[in-house]
Amino acid sequence: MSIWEYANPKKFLRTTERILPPLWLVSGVLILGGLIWGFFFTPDDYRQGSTVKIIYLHVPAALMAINAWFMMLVASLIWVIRRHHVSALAAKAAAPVGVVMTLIALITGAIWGQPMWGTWWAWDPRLTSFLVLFLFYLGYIALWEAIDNPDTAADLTSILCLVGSVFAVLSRYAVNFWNQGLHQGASLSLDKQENVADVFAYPLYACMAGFILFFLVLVLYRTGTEIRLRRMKALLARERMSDA
Amino acid sequence: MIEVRDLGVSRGAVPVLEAVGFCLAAGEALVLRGPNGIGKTTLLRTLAGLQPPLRGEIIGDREQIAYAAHADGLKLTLSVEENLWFWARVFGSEDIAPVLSAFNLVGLRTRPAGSLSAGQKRRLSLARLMVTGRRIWILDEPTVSLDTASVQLFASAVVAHLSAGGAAIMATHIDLGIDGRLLDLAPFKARLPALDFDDGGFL
Amino acid sequence: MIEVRDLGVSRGAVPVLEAVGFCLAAGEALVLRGPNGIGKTTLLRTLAGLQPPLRGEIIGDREQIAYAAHADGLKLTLSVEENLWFWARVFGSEDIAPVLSAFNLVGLRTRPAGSLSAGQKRRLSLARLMVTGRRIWILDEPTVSLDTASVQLFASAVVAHLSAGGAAIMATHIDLGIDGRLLDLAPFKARLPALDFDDGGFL
Amino acid sequence: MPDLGKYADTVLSAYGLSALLLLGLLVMTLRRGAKVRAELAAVEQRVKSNG
Amino acid sequence: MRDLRLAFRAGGGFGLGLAFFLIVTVMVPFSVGPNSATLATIAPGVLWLGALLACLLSLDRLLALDWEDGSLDLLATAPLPLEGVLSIKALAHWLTTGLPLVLAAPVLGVLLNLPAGGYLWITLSLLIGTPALSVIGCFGAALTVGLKRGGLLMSLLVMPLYVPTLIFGAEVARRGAQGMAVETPLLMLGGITLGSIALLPFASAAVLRVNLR
Amino acid sequence: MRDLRLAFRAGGGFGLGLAFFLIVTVMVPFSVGPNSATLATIAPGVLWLGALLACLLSLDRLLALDWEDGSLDLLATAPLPLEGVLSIKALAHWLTTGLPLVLAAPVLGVLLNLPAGGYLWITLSLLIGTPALSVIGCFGAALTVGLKRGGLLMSLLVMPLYVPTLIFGAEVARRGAQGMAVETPLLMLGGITLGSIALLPFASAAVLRVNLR
Ligand code: HEM
Ligand SMILES: Nc1ncnc2c1ncn2[C@@H]1O[C@H](COP(=O)(O)OP(=O)(O)OP(=O)(O)O)[C@@H](O)[C@H]1O
Ligand SMILES: Nc1ncnc2c1ncn2[C@@H]1O[C@H](COP(=O)(O)OP(=O)(O)OP(=O)(O)O)[C@@H](O)[C@H]1O
Ligand SMILES: [Mg+2]
Ligand SMILES: [Mg+2]
Repeated sequence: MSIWEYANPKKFLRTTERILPPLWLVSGVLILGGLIWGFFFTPDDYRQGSTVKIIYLHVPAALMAINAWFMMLVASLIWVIRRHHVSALAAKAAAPVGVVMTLIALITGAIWGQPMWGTWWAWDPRLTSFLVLFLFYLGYIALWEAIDNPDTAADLTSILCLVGSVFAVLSRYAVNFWNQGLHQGASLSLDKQENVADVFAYPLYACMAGFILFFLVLVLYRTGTEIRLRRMKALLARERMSDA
Repeated sequence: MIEVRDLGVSRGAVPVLEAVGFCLAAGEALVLRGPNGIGKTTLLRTLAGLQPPLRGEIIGDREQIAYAAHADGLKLTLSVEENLWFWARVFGSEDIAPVLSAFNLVGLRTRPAGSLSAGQKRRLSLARLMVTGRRIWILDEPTVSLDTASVQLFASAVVAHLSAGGAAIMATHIDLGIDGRLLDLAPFKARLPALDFDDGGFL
Repeated sequence: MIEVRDLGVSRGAVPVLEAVGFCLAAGEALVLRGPNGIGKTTLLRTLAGLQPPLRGEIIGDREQIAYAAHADGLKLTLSVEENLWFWARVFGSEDIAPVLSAFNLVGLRTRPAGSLSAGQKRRLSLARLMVTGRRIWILDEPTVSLDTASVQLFASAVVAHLSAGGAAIMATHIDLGIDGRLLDLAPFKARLPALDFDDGGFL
Repeated sequence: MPDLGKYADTVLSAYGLSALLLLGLLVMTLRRGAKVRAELAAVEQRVKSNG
Repeated sequence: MRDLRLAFRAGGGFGLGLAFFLIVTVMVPFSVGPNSATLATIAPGVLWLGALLACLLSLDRLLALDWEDGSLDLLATAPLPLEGVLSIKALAHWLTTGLPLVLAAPVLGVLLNLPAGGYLWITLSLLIGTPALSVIGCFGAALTVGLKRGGLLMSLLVMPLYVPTLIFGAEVARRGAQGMAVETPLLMLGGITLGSIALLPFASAAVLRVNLR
Repeated sequence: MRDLRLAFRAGGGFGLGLAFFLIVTVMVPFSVGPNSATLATIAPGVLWLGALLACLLSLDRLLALDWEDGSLDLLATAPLPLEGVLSIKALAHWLTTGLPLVLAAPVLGVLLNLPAGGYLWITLSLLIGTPALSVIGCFGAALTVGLKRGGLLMSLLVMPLYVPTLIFGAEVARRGAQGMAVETPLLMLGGITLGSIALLPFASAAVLRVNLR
């Protein structure tokens, strides 16, 4: 049995119906658990004080903001190559989640920046590329909304996603070249010696896992909604045909 | 020259016609009939390759097709000659003089297309077909706005085209006096798709 | 309702028709005939007040005229209803329901005008006339793209309008089955103006 | 409640705004899902009964 | 060819882009203040921004007119690859909008106290960069042709795509004006332009085919 | 009233102005460079310029649509003074374009490192100044209604008329941001706005009557 069987809408609905409830539960426990752990039971950082607690929201959100776009890119490719409707609809379903993640990363970052850097906003490369990513999300969603015919919309948005990804990477290099940053580099890399202290790291892992799962659950659920919406459109069009 | 088998066409994701089939040899004309909104334009656009068929197949050389739509597709600020020359160059033709005279456009040669009357514009847009040099003409209501004399001009252009081994498919609501096969599209109206709660037609 | 005396009209500074005269009472229809480019559109535009006459006069209430041109004049992105409502509001009408049903547009009500077929668009643009509530209809080739059933719809709309005391002037190349007076414009074609080197007609 | 020191406003507003956004997204997703589900059921019912 | 002739004849696009460029640059000293040091600092950036806005504004005529009068359908069935047609359209857009901006930039630079070393670089960077703006814009226009409120949507879609070109282009001009090394951004700018010209017409054509069907 | 409703329903103008404002302000750092001191210096000017351009771009829908569909003729023969009609049109333009800009300006100020003292003054100066932009724009629109390529011509005509408003408005914002005294330019700005609102509708109506003949 191949994974493509889940590209069948009915099969997809049936499967998600079964697996979603436990997933909701696990993602909720992980997020809430991680955040409570991080908020209540971790010490303050000696330099950043209590603001370090923002990391439990900021980093997972930033992670998912990028990965959501990446997932949309993969789904778009699948639609372009194999034309599975579910994958186009999954890309559509993921975009608003991605926007919210981007917004959370931007907002928590801006709030964090005020005490740390003394400014809400700086044209740091990482911040800037997130702003650009936000604009890409807006354009992508607006294009979906503007087109009536769902297949046309899927085709156009997927090509926009492909082209947009290339330009997003280009922008990333451009802003890197353009300005050196204030923002810290990755501190959770495997090969580096000085990772963040474990007290901060474990709740952070929990939150990251929670955000990933939460994203997954939301996207699966929303894809189901989009599938139903399409079926409804098809039925209504059919009804109109019988009227005419 | 062109053969159509079991063709289904759709517009805006709604099936419009189904199981259309015909076969057209060189020298033949096919006239599509049917009430407004039955799907003549949609069928012609599909034949011209502007949209993919829902099902079925179209056998024939796409590269031999010239399409004339409802809209005239003229650049109003260019002159009659310039409009024709543009399309002549696009299709690699060398000469527009015979076309100008065939559609009685010689006197209007240097006028900007925007200053032509509706029927004169239509003549110009039909003249465009002849400069393409293509053998299958696909015409969507070609005689709109034409007076009786111009309809005659057009009919004789079509007859000449057919006798030179061309073919034509056209949709029209009025009688043109071209003897071609009639195809009434009303019987091919797409029926409701079978209600399919199983996998295939779920969306 | 409208009277025209010794009217001369011009297009692009070139005189097109001259010495046209007629008088139309309530309940009457006038059908303009003539080959392409003779000046039907130009005459109708002048009557509608869109361009000034070259000479002569038009006696009648401008405010009672509704004009439908070659082009449909629809906003393609608005729905059928929205298109009609817009004009209804502009002309102060209250209700579009009877118009929708008179032109068989009820089923298409919510569709964007851009997704209609050519004939359906034409029906919509004719429906626009009825919501204006004006008494003199000026129609330029109203039945273009319409199938026979829709032409019937249109003809009966005109007849109803006439019997309600309206009037209509229309240009067309085909026979509509409306009995109105025919006016062939060919005899009114503008002759070359006498070359006049005295002051009067110098420019 | 842990002592957040002088950064209390900062941390709390970050958590508050994020929670608002996440909850908003969740609520909208669920509400729209339920609505579409109900509408589809109604349409499906109607279509089945009309043939 | 016809596009070129048309663009010149219709004229609108031609003049509009240039006029807008002029307006932006002339208004800048009024809004930012007449301090010539400040003006000199921002001059290269302002010129690039003005050029970008002028391009963006003239985009919606790129395909919309052809779509409305039906000639886009005819072009799609013509024996030319749609990619080629769109490339030519982008070229026509560049010749009527981009090129005049390139030529006007040094003149307007005077108004903004552009440092003497900057003229060469602003001209060069615009010359290299504006073709990318036209090609990318053509993609945006193809995406939104025939849509309700297409103009607004197109601006929104095209803007993030313009970011890398703008950054590198303005960087070249700025560094050039300050006498710094410009090789890297110049190479990147050239790379973006060449890449866009080579690849984007395929995306535009694919998108346009979808929109026409 | 009807204009307001139509403007909101058609929506285009509303979104377009705001989107354009956003585009201009976001693109400025990309073109001028990320140096926050420079950005802070030019922030008030950029915000004013962006607002002005956004106004300018949304002007050509102010009367053109009504002209095309003939409702301008009807309005001119309606039992309302044309001056009143035009004032209402300008008001509708301000509510759909100017007011959103005023509200968005502080948010976008953050992106440009606007100094803390500047937020109040940029908002205030825009609030006072944008009505003048709408009224003056309405005059420009009335002058060019029905002309071929009216949009281009209008931009050119309106631009010099906008200069005093822009100078005083940006001056208020700039001085405010630097903590200097703002009374004089603020008074002048208010004077220009009041004067325009009181007098220009008469000029617009006169011009429009000529154009409708
Ligand atoms: C609006 C502004 C900001 C944005 C868009 C942003 C974006 C990001 C992104 C994308 C990451 C993920 C990096 C990765 O996973 O490698 C990240 C991580 C991080 N950010 Fe921010 N950031 C912002 C502001 C700030 C501020 C003001 C601070 C604190 C001074 C901060 C501290 C951090 C930290 C500590 C990490 C974790 C780095 C790591 O361990 O990988 N960020 N941010
Ligand atoms: N986007 C769309 N969504 C749904 N239906 C559509 C769409 N576009 C067109 N249609 C419908 O498809 C049908 C076929 O249209 P088509 O233009 O092919 O008709 P036609 O036979 O050419 O009619 P006419 O004689 O009026 O030109 C029409 O009923 C039309 O309303
Ligand atoms: N700008 C112009 N300069 C010169 N002649 C013009 C101009 N505009 C139109 N004409 C000519 O005026 C004449 C009248 O045109 P009009 O559109 O009134 O014709 P019509 O009778 O409506 O024709 P049709 O039946 O084709 O619609 C035509 O011969 C046309 O070529
Ligand atoms: Mg048709
Ligand atoms: Mg005519």
